[in-house]
Amino acid sequence: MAKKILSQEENSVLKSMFLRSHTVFINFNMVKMEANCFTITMAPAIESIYGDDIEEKKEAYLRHQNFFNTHAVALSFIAGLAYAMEKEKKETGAVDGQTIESIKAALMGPTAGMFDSLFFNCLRVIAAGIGIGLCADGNFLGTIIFILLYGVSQSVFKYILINLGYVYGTSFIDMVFETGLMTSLTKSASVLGLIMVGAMTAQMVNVPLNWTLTVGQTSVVVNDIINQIFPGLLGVVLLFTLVSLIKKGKRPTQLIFGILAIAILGALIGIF
Amino acid sequence: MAKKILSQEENSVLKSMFLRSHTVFINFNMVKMEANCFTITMAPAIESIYGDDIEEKKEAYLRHQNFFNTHAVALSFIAGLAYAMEKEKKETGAVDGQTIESIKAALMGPTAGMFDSLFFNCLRVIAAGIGIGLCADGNFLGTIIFILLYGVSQSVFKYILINLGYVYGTSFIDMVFETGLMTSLTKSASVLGLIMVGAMTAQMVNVPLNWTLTVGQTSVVVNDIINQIFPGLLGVVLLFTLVSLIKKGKRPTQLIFGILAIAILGALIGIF
Amino acid sequence: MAKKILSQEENSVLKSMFLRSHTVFINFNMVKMEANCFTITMAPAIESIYGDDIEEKKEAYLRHQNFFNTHAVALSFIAGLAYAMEKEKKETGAVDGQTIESIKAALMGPTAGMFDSLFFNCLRVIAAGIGIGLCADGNFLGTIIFILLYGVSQSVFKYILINLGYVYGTSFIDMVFETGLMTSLTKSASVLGLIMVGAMTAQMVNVPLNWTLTVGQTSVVVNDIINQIFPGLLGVVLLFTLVSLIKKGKRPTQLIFGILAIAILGALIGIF
Amino acid sequence: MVTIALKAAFVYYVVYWLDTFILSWQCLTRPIVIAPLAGLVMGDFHTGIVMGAALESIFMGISAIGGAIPADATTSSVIAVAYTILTGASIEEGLAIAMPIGTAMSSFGGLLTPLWASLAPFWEKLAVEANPKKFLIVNILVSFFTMPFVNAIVLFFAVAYGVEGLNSLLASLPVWVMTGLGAASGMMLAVGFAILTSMIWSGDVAIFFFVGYVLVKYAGLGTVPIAIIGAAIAISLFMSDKKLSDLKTSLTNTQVNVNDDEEDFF
Amino acid sequence: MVTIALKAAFVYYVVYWLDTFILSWQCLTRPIVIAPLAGLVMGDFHTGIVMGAALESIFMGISAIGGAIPADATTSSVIAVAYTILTGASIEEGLAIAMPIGTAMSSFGGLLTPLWASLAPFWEKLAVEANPKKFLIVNILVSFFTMPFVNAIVLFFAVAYGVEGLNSLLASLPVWVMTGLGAASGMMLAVGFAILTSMIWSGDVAIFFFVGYVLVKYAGLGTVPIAIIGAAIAISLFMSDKKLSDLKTSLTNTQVNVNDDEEDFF
Amino acid sequence: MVTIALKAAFVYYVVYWLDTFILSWQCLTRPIVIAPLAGLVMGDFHTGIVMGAALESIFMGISAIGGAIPADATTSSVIAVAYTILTGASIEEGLAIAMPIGTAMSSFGGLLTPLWASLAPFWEKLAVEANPKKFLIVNILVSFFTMPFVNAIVLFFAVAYGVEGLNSLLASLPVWVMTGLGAASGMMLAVGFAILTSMIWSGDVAIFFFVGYVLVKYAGLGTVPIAIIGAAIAISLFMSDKKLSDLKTSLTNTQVNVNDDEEDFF
Ligand SMILES: OC[C@H]1O[C@H](O)[C@@H](O)[C@@H](O)[C@@H]1O
Ligand SMILES: OC[C@H]1O[C@H](O)[C@@H](O)[C@@H](O)[C@@H]1O
Ligand SMILES: OC[C@H]1O[C@H](O)[C@@H](O)[C@@H](O)[C@@H]1O
Repeated sequence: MAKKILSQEENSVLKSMFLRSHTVFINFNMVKMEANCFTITMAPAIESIYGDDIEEKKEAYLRHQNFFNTHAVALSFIAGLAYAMEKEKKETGAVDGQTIESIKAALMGPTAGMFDSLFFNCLRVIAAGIGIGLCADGNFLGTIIFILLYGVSQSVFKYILINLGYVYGTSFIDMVFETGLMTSLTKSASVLGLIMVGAMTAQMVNVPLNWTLTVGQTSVVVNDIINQIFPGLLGVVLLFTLVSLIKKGKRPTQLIFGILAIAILGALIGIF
Repeated sequence: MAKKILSQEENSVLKSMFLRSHTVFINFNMVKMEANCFTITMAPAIESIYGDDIEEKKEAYLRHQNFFNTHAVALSFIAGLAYAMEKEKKETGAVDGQTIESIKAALMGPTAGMFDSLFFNCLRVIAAGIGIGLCADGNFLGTIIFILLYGVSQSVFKYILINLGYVYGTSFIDMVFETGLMTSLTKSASVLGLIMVGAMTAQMVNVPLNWTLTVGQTSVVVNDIINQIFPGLLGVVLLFTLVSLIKKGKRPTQLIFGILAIAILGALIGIF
Repeated sequence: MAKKILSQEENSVLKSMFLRSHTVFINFNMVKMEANCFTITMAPAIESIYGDDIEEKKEAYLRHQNFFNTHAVALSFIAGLAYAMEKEKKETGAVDGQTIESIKAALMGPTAGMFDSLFFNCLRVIAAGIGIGLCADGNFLGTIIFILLYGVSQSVFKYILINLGYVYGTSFIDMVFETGLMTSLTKSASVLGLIMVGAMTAQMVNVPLNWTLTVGQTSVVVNDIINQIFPGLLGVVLLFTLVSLIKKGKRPTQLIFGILAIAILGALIGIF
Repeated sequence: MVTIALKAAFVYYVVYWLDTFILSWQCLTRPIVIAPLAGLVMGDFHTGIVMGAALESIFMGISAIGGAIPADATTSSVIAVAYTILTGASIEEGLAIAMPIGTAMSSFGGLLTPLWASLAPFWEKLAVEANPKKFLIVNILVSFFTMPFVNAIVLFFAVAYGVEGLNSLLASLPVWVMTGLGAASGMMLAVGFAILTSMIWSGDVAIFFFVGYVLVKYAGLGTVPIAIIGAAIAISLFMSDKKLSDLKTSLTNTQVNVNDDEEDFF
Repeated sequence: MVTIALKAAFVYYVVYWLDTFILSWQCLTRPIVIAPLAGLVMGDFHTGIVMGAALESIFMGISAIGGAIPADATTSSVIAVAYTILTGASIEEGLAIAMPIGTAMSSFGGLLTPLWASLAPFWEKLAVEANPKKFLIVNILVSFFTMPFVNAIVLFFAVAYGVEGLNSLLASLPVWVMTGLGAASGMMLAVGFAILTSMIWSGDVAIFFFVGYVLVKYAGLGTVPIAIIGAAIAISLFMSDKKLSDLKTSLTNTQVNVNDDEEDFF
Repeated sequence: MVTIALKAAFVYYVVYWLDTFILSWQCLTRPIVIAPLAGLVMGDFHTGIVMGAALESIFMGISAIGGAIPADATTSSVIAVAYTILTGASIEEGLAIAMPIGTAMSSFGGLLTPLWASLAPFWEKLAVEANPKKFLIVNILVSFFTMPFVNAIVLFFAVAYGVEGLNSLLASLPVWVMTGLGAASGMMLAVGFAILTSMIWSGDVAIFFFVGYVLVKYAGLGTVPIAIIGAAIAISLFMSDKKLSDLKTSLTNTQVNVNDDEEDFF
């Protein structure tokens, strides 16, 4: 996997992506989290790769509108990698959309954990520590040092990592393509992706049923019973209900408002 | 895996199996647990499938006399599945006895956990709650409602699940057979079966050695030492001793009385 | 895997190895632990197998100078096995050095656990219990009985196990060789070896960073932050730094004195 | 007294025995069903119903999962009702004796566990005869004389001669007999697993027995997660074999085609 | 009062909004940055700086990882500074109100969570238009009116009419609305995962979803060890496929050679 | 005093050194063996035997597994016996000093750990010379001057000039030297593992290093369950390769047959 020399176009795409990757929290929401930023970040790459092919572009944009969540700096790395994969997809057909999805899904959880502690819990605390010392004496330099140490250095890391993701990604994919094992890579990536989605579902999806069934003289906490069958069963059921609705062509809008309606209704009748 | 339309004979076998599957606890014992019920339940299937082939029938009866334990309702599902597998075994030779064993072994533990909490811990408590309210006022309707909600509905589920097990099982096995992968299925089923038998051995087999070796001024709790080497080692040793005795042709009778004798003798000399 | 009848040379090699295997703790150190004893124990085997082939001998001696640690009695078993593998390596080329390494690495941890509790925590305590009773009355027989029960019986087990390891190892390797799957065995052994080295690294390697970064009014325990990223990260980083230095041709001497220098310097400036 | 005791034993026996054959397990034998029926037979239906409600509440939480039953709800319900009707005691007094009796009865039941276990080989022999009608009938006949029968007798004496009798009966056995029987039951389970193991055992997958074992003993997992992990392993192995067989098929076909081509060629 | 409130809302709004576009996340919005700026705008730079140091210390430990924020450091910093400057209270008094306000603001922010979530389909639709310029612009425009906007308004009223106003506003909503909204947010996450799942799902590897699931729920592992175990599985599957494909290649080549030889032969 | 001290050092030295070569590890060096021998040499066999019993009881529970030794049973046994014989103190008094001395001696031993570790490269060089006789002899010669030798000297001074001497010796070292040496020992272990790793490392299976790692650090498993799980993985990989090689063999044979047939055909 030799280091690739980047063309001028690639360089300018990466630079634009780097700038855009700062919008991590633009219109952040609980459904897609950082998806908007990811779409915005990928736009230069998608435009450069797919040019006029409007159908493929639509697909690509849809792909990068999916749920995404990780630390701001890690996002740049994954975006660089996604650029490499999209390029491979177009040029050689070696990668397909599902592989890209799976790899993104697999990388979110672990990078979030690592980068959160590296930057948010470590670098930030150190930078704040230094800044606080100065500010407590009324010295505005404390603020400036904080911004330099924390904000600017995160930016620098974003820059380095978006390039790293692209370069590393390309050569990895080239290697796989040469050996003609793309389907296997897709399948393996799906396995890893599914494991991670399963893990994240277990950690994050939560159906907060708060329903005590009182019949006669006994009362049953329904959620306890359900969790005894399989912990978090309701979340799993919810997820697969949604999956089957999506496969039946339901739009996310409908799902979201459905959930909202059920939640508020449920709260009204007292089961949440 | 299309839904199969059942023949009249199949229907009547399933109905008879359903009725017989109620005897879950008939002559229940710690060695085979629900094996007698399973044999009784399988009898119509075995008779219908193997007809006059007395040797195969004997084998089949022996197979379904093995240790079996799960919740009463889950038993019906597994019996339906076993019917499908026995049929396949006879008609196409696609399934063999070991596969049937492995699949049964693999399904016991998890179904017990799920159905116990579903029916025994949940439905029963709800039914009792309603019944108690009425009975407390001296109203016998409480008892009747309890029987309907708990007993009758369990019966209904048994009926549904025995059919489901048969239909689902047949089409699954057909699919495997067409692709000529029966040996692989057997091996995979054995792997799952062995994992579950290992897990159940760890959970249930217990050699309650209670022997403190006092020599000179020190005393050693022998069981603690043994469990330090490998937790539950004695249980594993016991199991594999039994396995090797079985392979040497020893009859279960001998094993059971042997264990009984050792246990009582051990208790007499104070090591249990 | 039929039992092999050992030739006279094999017998005399095994006997000499048995005697030498008593030196478990000769020049024991934290870097290689029992490596010296292992080298000494393997010497008769290596000499008998490789005869005049000085290059192969050097390789073999280097191989058995690697980190080694397990219980004294288990060491004999592994040495017997290693003899069998070295022989196979020379005679049929079926085994390579990496396989031998992997299998040794895989066996250390589990055998240490089992034999420590069997001999050190159990047999020793029993022997001491009996001995103490007699010695307390001023009877020197207590000491003699202790030596017989503990020391001599460990020697006897060493003798039995070194032979067992050789015979069992030979027949296992023969089987694999007949099926022509040696590369697969090597790879599988590497997998197991790596899992165990990873596990032992996690358990034993420890970079005791004790560095509290105090900036302004806040202080950060650096090690806590690092372990939040990945528990024991420093140990892993240290290990792979060393691996890459070894691959670059650095000698162990340099590594060890480097570590010593860093540790003392670190302690001086207060980060350990 | 003896009449009431007889009636109590009778209603217990019939209901428990029936429970083995109709509806589903542990339905008719629950206090809320059997206590009213006992009351009916002994002549005080109302007391039976009301006590059934209370007894069900008491025994509701005592679960009987996995084969171990900490207290016998059925016998103690019948005894409690009989005691109340017999002595004219208050319902509360009747309830008070239910739990200690239940515990005694269940430890007495535990005593007999090895006895039923020792029948296992008999059943196996019978099954192998491949005579399902006989197997069913003998099962039914034997079921007349097992647990419900023994319990009914004990119950009769308990009601007729008091709870002390029961306790002293248990106490008269040497301790080591009870200990030995208790030890036997945990070990007898191994027979069933051993038969199972010997059927599905094969050298190359044997290690998986221990995988299941250590996931319970060291990682502390239960059967549900182990089944899922095990299924993933089994499916992966199956899929890998499937790929191999697909490859084989495709290569064999190619070869045939090669030959076909050659034949065409000539 | 209203002027200060306006200024406070303004500085909050501008800084929070900027934070979305430059440097990196949660830098400008940290108390140590925003408090001095708020002080500057409201005419007491020194107080702003000193309070920034103290507020940063208070909020440093409150982490905002994984999408949940227990207390809103940014709004409360601005309010605390405004309050101190406005009322001439001591810095200590100003700090005292920071945390309760932060908690109130963050629970108010939580209220709106489902609102932003409900925009998700809108964004998706917009993205699929494949008009990146439009997507970016609309995002920027909408970002004018989301979190920072709403918070700025609340902040304005909080400063202008006091903290009681804020509390009573929250209290005026029926409890079930807040409960429902809270419940919705945990469930809405499932939509994103469902889309993801439906894209990478396939029957033969489906079980691995549950492997990941049980490793979290039963074995209590986090995403890092699960990713490592998952990677080992994925790599093993990949390598096994690679071996298969190597074999295929080698066999096909052999066959070709066989044919070649034969052709030579003729 | 000095004579007794010399005798004590001598008996300690001989027995400890012998323990490296005969019987098996930690047999002759146990209190129950060495204390009687020390007593014998110092002229009071009976005291030695009786103290041996007591010292063995004291040190029995202190295990020395995995390379770490919390208290040195051997030196303290000899010192305790010498002290008792020397001062005519009661056995109880003799025993009282055993444990503090043992701890001091073992922390002194810890000090030297890096010294022995620094010999590792020397041993490796020597081993590679492929001269086993020389390797053995140098090992034996060096073993004269390592642990037992150093300990014997310390022991001599401890008996001759009291325990305080030992303590003040330890106290005279700067703290950072001891800390640094302590830190080094945990890190030096990595050298052995690194050599091992570099020998069995290969890119496609590298991830399994981390599987073992996380099973310890996150799942909290020990080496036994990990070895079982690892064995299952290794066996599965091996079996899958075996199937592949079987397939290859069978296909190659078929091909040969095909060719054979064709040859027959012509
Ligand atoms: O945990 C990953 C990521 O989750 C959310 O997006 C936010 O809480 C970020 O601060 C965090 O970095
Ligand atoms: O746990 C499965 C199963 O085990 C035993 O057979 C009984 O305790 C049943 O009640 C239970 O359903
Ligand atoms: O734990 C294995 C092994 O480790 C070290 O080598 C020593 O502590 C031995 O006593 C022990 O048997």
